[in-house]
Amino acid sequence: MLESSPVAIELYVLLSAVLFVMGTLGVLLRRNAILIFMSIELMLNSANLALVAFARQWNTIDGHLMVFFVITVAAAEVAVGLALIVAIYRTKKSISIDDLHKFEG
Amino acid sequence: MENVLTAVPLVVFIPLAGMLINLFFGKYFGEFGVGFIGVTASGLAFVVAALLWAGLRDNNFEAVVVNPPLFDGWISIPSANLEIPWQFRVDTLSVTMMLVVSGVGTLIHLYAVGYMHGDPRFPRFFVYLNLFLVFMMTLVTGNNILMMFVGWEGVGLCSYLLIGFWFDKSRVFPDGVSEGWKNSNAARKAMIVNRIGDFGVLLAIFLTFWTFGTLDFYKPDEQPIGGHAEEAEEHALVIASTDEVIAEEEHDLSNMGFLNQAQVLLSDGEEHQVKFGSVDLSLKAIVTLITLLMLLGAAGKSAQIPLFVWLPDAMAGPTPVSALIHAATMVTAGVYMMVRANVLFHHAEVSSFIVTVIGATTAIMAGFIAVGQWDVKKVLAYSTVSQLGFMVAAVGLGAYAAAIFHLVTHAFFKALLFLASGSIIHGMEHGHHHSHDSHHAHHEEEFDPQDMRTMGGLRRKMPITYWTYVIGTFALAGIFPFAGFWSKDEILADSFRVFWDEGELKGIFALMLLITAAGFTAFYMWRQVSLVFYGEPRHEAGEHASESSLLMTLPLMILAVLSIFGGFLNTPSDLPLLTDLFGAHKFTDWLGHSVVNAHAGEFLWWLALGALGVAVFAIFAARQLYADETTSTVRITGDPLARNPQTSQAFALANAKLLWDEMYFKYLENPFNVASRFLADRVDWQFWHDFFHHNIVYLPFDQGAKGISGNVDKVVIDKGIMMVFARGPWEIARRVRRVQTGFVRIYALTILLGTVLVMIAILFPDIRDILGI
Amino acid sequence: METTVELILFFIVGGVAIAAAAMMLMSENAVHSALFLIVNFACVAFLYLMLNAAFLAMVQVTVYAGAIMVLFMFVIMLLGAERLASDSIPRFPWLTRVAMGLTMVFLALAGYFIIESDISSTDPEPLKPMVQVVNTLPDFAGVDVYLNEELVAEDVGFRQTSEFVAMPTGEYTVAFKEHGEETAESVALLNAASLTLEDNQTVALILLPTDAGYAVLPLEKDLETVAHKYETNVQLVHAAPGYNAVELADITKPDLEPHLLVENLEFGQVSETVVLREGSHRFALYEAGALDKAIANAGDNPVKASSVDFLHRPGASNLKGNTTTVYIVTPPIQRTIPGQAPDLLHFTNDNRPAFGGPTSVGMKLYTTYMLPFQVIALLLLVAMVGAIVLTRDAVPPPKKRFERRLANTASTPIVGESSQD
Amino acid sequence: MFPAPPTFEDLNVWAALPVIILSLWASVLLVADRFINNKFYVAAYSLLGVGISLVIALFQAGDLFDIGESGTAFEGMFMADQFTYVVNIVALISAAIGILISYEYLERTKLDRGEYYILLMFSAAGAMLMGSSNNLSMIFISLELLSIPLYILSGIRRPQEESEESAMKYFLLGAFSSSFLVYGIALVFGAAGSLDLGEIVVVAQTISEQEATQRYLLLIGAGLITVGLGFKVAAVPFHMWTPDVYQGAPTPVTAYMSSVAKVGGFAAFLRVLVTGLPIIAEGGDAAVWVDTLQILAALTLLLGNLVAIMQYDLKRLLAYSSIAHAGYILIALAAGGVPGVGDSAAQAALVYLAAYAFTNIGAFAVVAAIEKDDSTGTTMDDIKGLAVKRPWLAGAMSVFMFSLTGIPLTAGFIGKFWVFRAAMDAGLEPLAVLGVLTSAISAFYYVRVVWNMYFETGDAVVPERQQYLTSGLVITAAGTLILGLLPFILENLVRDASLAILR
Repeated sequence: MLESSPVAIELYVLLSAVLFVMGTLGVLLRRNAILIFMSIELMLNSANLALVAFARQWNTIDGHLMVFFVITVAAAEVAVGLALIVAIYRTKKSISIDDLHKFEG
Repeated sequence: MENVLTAVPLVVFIPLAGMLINLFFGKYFGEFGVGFIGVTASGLAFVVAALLWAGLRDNNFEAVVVNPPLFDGWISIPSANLEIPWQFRVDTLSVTMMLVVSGVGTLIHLYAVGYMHGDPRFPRFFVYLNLFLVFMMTLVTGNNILMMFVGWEGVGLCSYLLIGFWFDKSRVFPDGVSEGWKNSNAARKAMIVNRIGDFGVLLAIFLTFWTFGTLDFYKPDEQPIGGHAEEAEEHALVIASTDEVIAEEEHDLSNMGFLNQAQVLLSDGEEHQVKFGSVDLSLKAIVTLITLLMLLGAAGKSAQIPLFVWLPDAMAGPTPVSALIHAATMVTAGVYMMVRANVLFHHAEVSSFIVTVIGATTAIMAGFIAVGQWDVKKVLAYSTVSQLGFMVAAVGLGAYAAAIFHLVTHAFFKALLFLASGSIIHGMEHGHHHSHDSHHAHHEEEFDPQDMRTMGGLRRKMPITYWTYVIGTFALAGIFPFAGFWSKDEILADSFRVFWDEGELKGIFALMLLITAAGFTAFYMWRQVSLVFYGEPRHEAGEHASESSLLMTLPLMILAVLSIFGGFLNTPSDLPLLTDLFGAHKFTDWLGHSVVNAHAGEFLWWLALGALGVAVFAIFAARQLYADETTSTVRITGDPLARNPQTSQAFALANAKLLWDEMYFKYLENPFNVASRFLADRVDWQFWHDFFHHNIVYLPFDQGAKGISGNVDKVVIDKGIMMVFARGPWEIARRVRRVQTGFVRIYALTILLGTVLVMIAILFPDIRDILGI
Repeated sequence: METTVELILFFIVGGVAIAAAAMMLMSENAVHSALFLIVNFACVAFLYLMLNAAFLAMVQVTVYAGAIMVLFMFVIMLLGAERLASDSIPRFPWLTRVAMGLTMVFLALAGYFIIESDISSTDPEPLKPMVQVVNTLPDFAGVDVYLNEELVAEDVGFRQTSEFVAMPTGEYTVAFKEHGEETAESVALLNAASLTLEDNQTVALILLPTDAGYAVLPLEKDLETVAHKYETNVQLVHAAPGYNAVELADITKPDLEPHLLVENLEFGQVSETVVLREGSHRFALYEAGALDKAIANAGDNPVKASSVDFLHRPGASNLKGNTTTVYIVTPPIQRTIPGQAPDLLHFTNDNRPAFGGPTSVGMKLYTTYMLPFQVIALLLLVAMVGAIVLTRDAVPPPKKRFERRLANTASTPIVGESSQD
Repeated sequence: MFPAPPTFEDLNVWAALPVIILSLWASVLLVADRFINNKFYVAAYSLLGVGISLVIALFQAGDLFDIGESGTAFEGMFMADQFTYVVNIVALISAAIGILISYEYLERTKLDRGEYYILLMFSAAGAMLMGSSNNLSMIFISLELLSIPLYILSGIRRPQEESEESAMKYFLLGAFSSSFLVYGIALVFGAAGSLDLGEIVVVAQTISEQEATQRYLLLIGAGLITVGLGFKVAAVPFHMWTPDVYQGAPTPVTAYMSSVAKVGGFAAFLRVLVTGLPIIAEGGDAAVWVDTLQILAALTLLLGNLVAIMQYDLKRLLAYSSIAHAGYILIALAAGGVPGVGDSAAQAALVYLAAYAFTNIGAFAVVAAIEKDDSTGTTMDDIKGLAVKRPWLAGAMSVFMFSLTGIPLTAGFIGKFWVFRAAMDAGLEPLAVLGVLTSAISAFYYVRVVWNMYFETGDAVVPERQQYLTSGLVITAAGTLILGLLPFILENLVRDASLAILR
């Protein structure tokens, strides 16, 4: 059977929290839509890290499956999102997120 | 759901809130806003009433008494051992009344938004209407007779204010009086006549307190003795418990409301003496006296002989007022009071007899007068008097459930008829203006939009009004299967039962009079339909009349549906199909939980058929008689009944309202007027109006605010309260809106902010305690 | 916490991951950002490895760092959007401060409570013991086996094995009866009546005849060992009463000397696990010492497997990788004939897949997580459609060129008349 | 050692028949679409597929014939219970009406692409799966299956800037919030050691009974899941995307999105919070998240209703109104955390969702009907005098507005009644009172719409009558009225819907 991990699981989860927060900051602070996107990928990735760490802790493989799905969903999102960015770039010649404010109030 | 019942104060406070908002800020809102607030207040009251209904159902129909938080010791005089809390009573009877008042009230509020469109005092009208709801709800929810009386007086005040609402109409009638004067005079008349009735109620209250030591109908933890709660036999035709059963049980009188005390004391078959100083009176006599005094009050409020004279005049008020106050709700307050006190009436045979006689006589008398009226609203007014007579007679006959049932159905179809008549008047006025605009030459004759002689042929112009009016007519005339058929039949069947089973003369007396009255009802209603809707227009106004707006016709349609199906609330038990569909005696069973002596009427098919036959015959006769009139385009000069020498006398008598007014003027009103003129220096409409509106409603608020501080008034009232009530939501909305910048990053920031808030809220429950959320 | 190599590694890799993320956030050039993100992903993949998630580590590198980031790069390059246009004015200068504040609050909350929640104090969930029944009793057509009156195997025929059953840990009494017998009296209580099951244990209960009657031989199997994919485990059990000690040899290559796997196994004993290469193998069962004797006899001559006297020699069996095969020496079917050679019975179990390996993930994927797997497939389909819808303009319906050309041909003008068109 | 692969019977595939048929149908149609030039047929076939699926869902819900057993399917991933069936029905009806009202709009705005209907069907499948998820991974994946097609559909009106912008906003914020959801799922997994809701609820109870430290993980996880799903249902303060997206997306998409995303989101909300994490409370009375949800509900009610007052554009007005309606369902959700009220709260939420779906799609369909080809003509001014020009359209709109207000005899009233009753049962009277008050406020702007149609005069030009859209309108209006007049239909449907595992 698996021995318990030599590195405390909390450390992994803390690391994932730090990465998650950095991703959040990226979404909030960057204006380039592609970069916002990458930041979201970073957030998802940090959640994955937490999932894997917990899966190790509980010795169940379900966490890994969840990670697998998250990666796949991320791939799907990327496909759609990048297509959207391309489409918007064609119309507006800009991918700055601050240029999108047609609606108000 | 039981805790829903504690929400009952809302039925009073929601309209109160609506009234206050409109009172202070109505002028800022415009018609839409004012109407919206008025309708909403009324509608929310209805929602609360509906919730109460559901709550009561979940609570096994057991009555609940609720103390509103701030008012428990409303009147408290320890030295006199007098403690009168403002308690709300939720039981099946009061909830029925609440539903009718708020339900029909909401529809009428809605209608009024359309009807009062363009009136310069639009906000004030809705203030009055909501105020009326406040008092009416106080009346029906009060758990003691004094609270009921507060509501009773309040609705009187509102009635007065609303009858005289158009006190300044300048139009002058051919007889030289202005319409405004007539309106304010009508208001005054209503006030004075009602005072007489109120005097009776006040005396009844004093007597009650003296005799029983309490004014509560029932104490909070008490259920009515007898009736459903005690023995629920499967749909027993007579549910009221026998006196012997009650007499055998042990009861502690000291902690009982006066109705239960009376029930216990009167059931045990012994003679009880009550000491009035040095005079001893038997309890029976006292109860008889109390009930007679109550009858006096009911005669005032519910327009019975001899105090009915104010009601036809009260039609001077705007039509929504006529529909709400003078047809559906306020005038039934007397019936409500008597049914509430059914225990007393049940044991007071003499009073019951007198009640029956007065009710039945009123029914036939008013029905007769209605035949001779030309004013479209007057006909309906007398019809209301007549129908109230039915209800009062039902009370006298011991058919309390039937009385309330007729009250409910009557509220539906009479409100419908009044609103429809309002629609007619509106249409006629519209047509008049139209024809006025096109031909400028019509100044020679004063046009009365309410005179049926000028109408005719409106069927094609106002189809919705027409159809709903016909439905209302059928319901009122008691045509199967409209609502009125069932409720009227129950009263008739009960009167027969009283005569046949119990051998009491009042039964056959009532039966005869009421059937005749029903015949009159069908006759004058179809006379009206013929004159108003059929044939050709007899005046240019009729030619140009047009259908009213949806705001007005929608309530008509809803009420029409209710008038068609309302009767199935209380389907008799032996009908093959209908009983299966709608159940038997549903309404009576429901009411039986609070009305001790409710019992379901038997369905006598021959009697029903007979009454139906009378109604159909009367309609047929009216149709024949007025068929000629309607084909002519010339304005009718006289009624066919008047032209026929055999009936001309009777018609003249009916047209002159049996000379009641003259008698009153001579013997009652004139002296009173003289006296009050003397007292008040100048008793004209201005005084009454100024005094009531200016001094009682407006000045206290205005002066109170000014009195605190001159500037606070401007700052607090105009800016502060305006901010809270009117500008507040706008202001909040405007600020919140500004956050909605359209920038994604701000949105994401909000999400993050929300996340942090959610986490704090979920991780630190103590913070929430500190904040008191 | 002990300072171990792994801990040091964790801090190094974690530090690099954070640094890469920070660089990604701060670099002005989108391409650089993407590259830093790849570094971050690689670090996370390394952490996955440390967490025994070998399969996910590979997926992370190939799908994430590989495919997805390549897609990003591709789009950045396609749009030429390494930098935002300089004329776009930065808005909301206050946003940075507010965002930093909020995220720090978030991090403080999450971090504090993650530490507070003390995850490592919870012991990893142990695996439940598994029980399997092997019937080597020729006397019965089928047996039902009970553990503490709970039926764990029903109608197990001679030479058959039952499925694994997960049991709670604890003390058990083993009993069995012939299948089809109704009454409880027929349940023959055995000598080896008691059995202790512990967590993570996998036990094969071998029902075997003894001189005195019947016995149960609990065989604890070590299915957890991560065998090499191409290796297979073999074990021998002596379950034939009245026979001498035996030995087992591999005689796959008949011309060579038999390869001795197990020697001198007495009745009731279980051999050590022997690791073999996967593939087709032939075994032979000898009386203990028979092979030594043969070698000694043969002297210098090479001993051919075919020439040694054996007790039993089953046909070739195909041993798959990552499995455990148990050979059981059982008495011959006709026990009455004395002196007859014992029989050899064998059954095979798959080894438990490694935690975090592709097999374990795949196994779950095709059983428990079948539905999400299907839905994910739909999702990818949707994404594909979406990418097409969002980038490709609607195609005009295909024109019927062929017909038109025909039509044109029919009306192909003769030279000179074309000016009319 | 490998477990035997599950058989057909083990998977209980028949229990999930409607959603399976729908997704298969959509997949096949995706291929067939390439060969169908007239997109009318694509629309018709999608409608057929939705219809077949709907019929099966109805049969399942009504127990008319026994397709599969109730309980779980797909190895515990899929809950096949009455709740699922009702969610299926609501989602499928929304999809059917969504297709009906889309066809002519797409045609006249030159958007008629077959993928539209296919994406719509996929997102309906996502909503259905959300209602039947019994596993956090299923919740996440079906949420994405619901969302991604909606992102695409919002942007389908390319290259119009509004449409693209709304798609981008929806997408970015959606992905942002779903990463919160994933992180929340990870933390819940960390505390409970399982993704299965049935197992989580057991662990959660043990944890809360023992006051174990893992409680904190569970709490943060629940909070983050609330964020992720709260975004989907447009709960304040996660609502900011709603007005922009609703206004920018093509109107039929908005109509469909407004109902199906809420149906799916709330179904998942109920599944996770009420089924999975019902008793993470200290005292053991109400769930800890009840207070949080109360705050969210109160905020949502206030903000949605207040800001809607100021709106001029109908689509934006309806967007704020849909935020407000999320608040009412959140009331039911909060009530669901009180022990003993879980089931009735779930039923109330279902009733509200059904009523809301009908009404809201209808209201948006009216907007779609009056919208011009250049996607203008959706302001308050454009409906002035509509009652004269198009009395039936105005009538239908009035019905929807009254239903959204919650006037008796309409479906909206029934929904509000159920929700407030659930709140009362749960002892959340302040919230119920707030609900009543705000619905009074809401009447202000709803009635203003009616007022504008009936009592104002205008000369706005309205597009031609549209046959299929009209049929969709007839269905929704009739549904709104029928559900209002015969509330027992819904009552019977949801009577057996139950969520609680432990109670």
